[in-house]
Amino acid sequence: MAYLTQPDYVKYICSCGQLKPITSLYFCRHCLKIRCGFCICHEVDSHYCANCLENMPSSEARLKKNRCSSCFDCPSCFHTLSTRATMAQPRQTPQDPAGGDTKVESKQPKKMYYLSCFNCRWTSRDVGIPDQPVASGGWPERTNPFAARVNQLLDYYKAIALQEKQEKIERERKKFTIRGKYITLTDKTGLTGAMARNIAGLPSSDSSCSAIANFVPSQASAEVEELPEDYYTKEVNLNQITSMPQRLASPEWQPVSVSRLHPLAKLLSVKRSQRCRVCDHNLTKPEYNPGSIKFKIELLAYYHVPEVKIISHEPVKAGEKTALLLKLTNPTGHEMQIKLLQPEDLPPPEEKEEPKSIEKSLEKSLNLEKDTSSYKAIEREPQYSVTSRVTSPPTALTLAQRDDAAEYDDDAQHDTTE
Amino acid sequence: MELQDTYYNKSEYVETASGNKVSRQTVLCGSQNIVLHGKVIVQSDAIIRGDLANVKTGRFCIISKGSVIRPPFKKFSKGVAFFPLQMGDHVFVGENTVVNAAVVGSYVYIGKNVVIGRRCVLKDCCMIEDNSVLPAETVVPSFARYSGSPARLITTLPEATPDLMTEFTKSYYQHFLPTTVQ
Amino acid sequence: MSHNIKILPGATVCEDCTLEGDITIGGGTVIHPRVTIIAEGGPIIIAEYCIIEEYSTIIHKKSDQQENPPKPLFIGAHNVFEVGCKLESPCGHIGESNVFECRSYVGVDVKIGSGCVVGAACHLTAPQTLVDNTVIWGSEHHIREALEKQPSQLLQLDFLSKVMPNYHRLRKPNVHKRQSSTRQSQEPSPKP
Amino acid sequence: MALYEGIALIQEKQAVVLDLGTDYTKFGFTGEAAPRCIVRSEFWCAATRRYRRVHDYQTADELYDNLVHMLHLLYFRHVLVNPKERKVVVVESLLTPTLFRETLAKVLFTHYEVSGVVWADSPRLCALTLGTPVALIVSIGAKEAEVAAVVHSCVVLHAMESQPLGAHAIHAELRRLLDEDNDATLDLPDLVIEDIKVKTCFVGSRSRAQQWEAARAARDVQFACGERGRLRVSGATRERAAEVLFARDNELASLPDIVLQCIMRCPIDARRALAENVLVTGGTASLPGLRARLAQELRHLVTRPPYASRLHVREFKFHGAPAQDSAAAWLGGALLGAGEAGAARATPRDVYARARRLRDWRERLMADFSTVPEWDHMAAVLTCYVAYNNR
Repeated sequence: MAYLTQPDYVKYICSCGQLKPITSLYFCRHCLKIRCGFCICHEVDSHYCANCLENMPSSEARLKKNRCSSCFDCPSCFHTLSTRATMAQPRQTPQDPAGGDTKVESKQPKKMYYLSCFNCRWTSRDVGIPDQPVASGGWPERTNPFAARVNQLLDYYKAIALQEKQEKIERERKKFTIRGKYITLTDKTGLTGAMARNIAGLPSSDSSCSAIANFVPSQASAEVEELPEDYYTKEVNLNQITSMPQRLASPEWQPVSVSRLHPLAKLLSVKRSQRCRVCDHNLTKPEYNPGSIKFKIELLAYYHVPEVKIISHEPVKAGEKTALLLKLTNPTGHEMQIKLLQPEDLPPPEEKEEPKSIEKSLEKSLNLEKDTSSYKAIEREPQYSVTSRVTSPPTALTLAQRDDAAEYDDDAQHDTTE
Repeated sequence: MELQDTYYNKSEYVETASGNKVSRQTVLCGSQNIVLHGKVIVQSDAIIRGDLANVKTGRFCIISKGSVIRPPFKKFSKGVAFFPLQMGDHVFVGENTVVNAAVVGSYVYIGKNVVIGRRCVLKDCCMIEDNSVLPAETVVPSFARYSGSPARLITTLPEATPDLMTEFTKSYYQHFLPTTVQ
Repeated sequence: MSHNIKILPGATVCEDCTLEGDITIGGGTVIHPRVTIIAEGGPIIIAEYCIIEEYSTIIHKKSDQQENPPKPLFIGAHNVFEVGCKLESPCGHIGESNVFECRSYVGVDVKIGSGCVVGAACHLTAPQTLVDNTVIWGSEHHIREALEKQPSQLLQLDFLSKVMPNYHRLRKPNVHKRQSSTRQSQEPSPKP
Repeated sequence: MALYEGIALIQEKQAVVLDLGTDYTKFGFTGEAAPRCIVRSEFWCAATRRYRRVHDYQTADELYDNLVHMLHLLYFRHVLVNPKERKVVVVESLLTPTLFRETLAKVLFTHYEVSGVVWADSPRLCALTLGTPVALIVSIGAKEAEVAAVVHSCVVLHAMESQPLGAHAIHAELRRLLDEDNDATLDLPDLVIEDIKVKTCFVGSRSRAQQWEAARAARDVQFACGERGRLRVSGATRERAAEVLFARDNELASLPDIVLQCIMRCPIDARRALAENVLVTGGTASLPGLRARLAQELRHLVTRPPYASRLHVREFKFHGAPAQDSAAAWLGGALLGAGEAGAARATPRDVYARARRLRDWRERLMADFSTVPEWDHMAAVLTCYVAYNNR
């Protein structure tokens, strides 16, 4: 846990050149290389709601705009809203004519539900949303005020694009008509165009024409809404004006007044799986269940690469030798040979790999597939500043395999340098 | 960095058969309702309110100085009920932290000066940073790292968190030693 | 320091508390263990049906411009002081049905109306007045006005006053009649 | 052949639209009326334990890392789709630094391996949301105010005007005025300044600004500001913070000035149409009273030298985009990408992989128009319906 609460003292060089602590590294079993979050490919695995911890199939998630259907966030402070029940004495509504048999039931108090925030005490009653008879949902939904106009615009531009395409087809066909007789025949009956559209599943040209014909460009007006005269003298109630985060939380409406805040359907979260870019194998794949912390595949460096910890060190003084005590742990089930080297003794990245990968990438890019050469671009030289030099013991160390039998495996080797 | 040894006064702490180390300077109300599942450390001035409802912790939990573990209540139309508070294995609760949660999963790290609101659910493998405030009824999903007041998801935890937490609580327990010479 | 602690019947006060000075605790109020109430600058009167949870601290601070006899710190009914909150006040008046959430801090020059919520870990140090139904939350001290008053905790008090005697040693009520109106005339408490 | 291409494009997944602003990022899907999220352009930096702004960078590598983190946040926290599967429509200003564009392209293509990117400039996208052949886009963003004339789907490049008159200018002025109001160097964080601006500031009318001493001052506001206690925001401050946009000096670089200059530099036959099709957009445009004031200033200044003699335009008309102010350019992107036309204009990944660089509009300008498919297409879309309108 020290990795989470302390700065990263020991960093490893990833195969892409990034310096990362061991906890954020992966180990690709197929390439036998260390990978990090920067040089692997992240993928959305499954959608779930972080509040009710229910999975949602991705098709449904897309349909619901990645929002949970039963959980809501507070529009005022963004904390999760809780559903609260009250016993409501049903109001006498004489103006409700269509309630013949409901009136009989409404003698007893009914359970009504409203949404309430435990953090800032906002409730759905604050903005006049009526209480609901069912606990889950049924909350009024709002539509984007511009939806209709945007759809018009969309239809219009689609129609134009279509028309243009057809003109292009027409032009090309005209070129052909000189040569072929059959086509001229069908052309006279006007079949090809309609057929082509049918095959393509495109709307018939009439509708696209009407979309163009009925389109009205935006009308400019000379009048601009001015501030009302009392705006200057009016007392400002800061509690009634929304803040920027409150506005932007609902991009469609961006309410200015607190009274227009509406519960925000909770945004879903995703479980991610991660993939090695070079060999396309999965490095991690979580289990489907949102509450589970297990992984189907979990190729972490933490389980494969010796862990180095600093046990103690003395303050470094110029020109003097100080002691540095390191602890190396072997997490694998195999014995491990370790040799400490100076930075300049590091073997350069294998040159042999280089031509091979280019060849491969050429081959792949010809197939219009994933192009590995592009990913080369993000490799960098590792950057570290050296202010001191560690004299390492010249002998190779042997780390025994992990001893699962011992409850506390504390018997990793210690090594001192002077 | 490796954990440093923490020393305690031998006369202050009671060690049970299952390896729990509990300071005498704590307030364990309704101790018959408190179950510590072994190798749990409860440090001085911590309060565990077993009188309100049952409190259960797993193995290798650390409850630091001045923290308050308090089962949450919920109001119903007919009265108030205090819910039992369950805590998984390998949980760390920092100093002066108030835990009003309903469930704290395993491998959870709660920093110091944190307030965990009523009926929160902390799933396995999550971390609440120091000085955060988790409002009532928050659900913290697995591998989430929350911070701030009110606490928000800031980033995710590494996949190896269960192992890191296990190692951390175990080595904390190992390094929690009685003062030898006095 | 003169200890003059008056506990009215129906109050549940744990023995494991630090109570110093002239303190009156109203009926129906529940004081959990490890609470510190220090009336060094003048008497503290806690009205009925308050809940004061563990590690809460209420201090009536001494100040230079103190009146003689010192004004009491009056804490209205139905206030909830959650775990670890701290209230420091030289004089003043805390309304009714307020909630002081966990680890909140209310400083010297803060006046609090009724139905307010001081959010968890909010430190109110600057001089200010909270009007009724103010809610403050978060590290940035966001403020809003609640529509409704904070719901009363009578049900919880009911439960606590039944359960706590089974587990805790309690201080016995020592006043058997309501006499909060006469108590003003008691001897001034400040120590030299 | 062409038909089957069309089918493939229709069945393709919705593209995403990215408008990576200086302060706020708008991100969402094409064909939708509003972005899915508008978030601050910043991400949590674990090393420094604070939020880091995407636009804070010294080197290209730093920017690359920032963009990787930001896009990760957008894809996996907000929009929840796999980057690989979708094309991206990037909404950009015409004045985006080349380094930024190139790095963004590199991040999208090599890091996120998106299948294609459409680069679209904000003025034309804003014009798309109106559907008019001619539009004058006044976009007031975080850093700069840009005025661009869009005539038949082409931006009149030599007439484009830009001045650092955006939200940041207002923030700096507000900061100064608040220090004066409270007699202290407050050194408030940006977010607080923004909050004060959003909640209290407004733009007064021209007549008020003219005789502003005489006008009855607006109400003071006591702004509760966390542990700092209450700040005094005087009525004058509320009104004058945004006055920097209209402050004129010899350089004639105020907001109305650059609007007029832009019109003046446009072809003479387009000027009247431009003035009658003004769209004021960008986040800062939502400041109460800004539009009205701009209209008043324009109508007044156009009768004064140096404009009176050279610009025979007397009428100004204003459009309202079918979107919130901050999302107008984004909406244009969503409209553009929704049609198959948008997808066809995308720079595919393999093309980028070969060339490793983007075409800049300056290059396009030099090139023969008909050889650049993107340009050609956009022009075609609009000329086509211009022809229709003239029918």
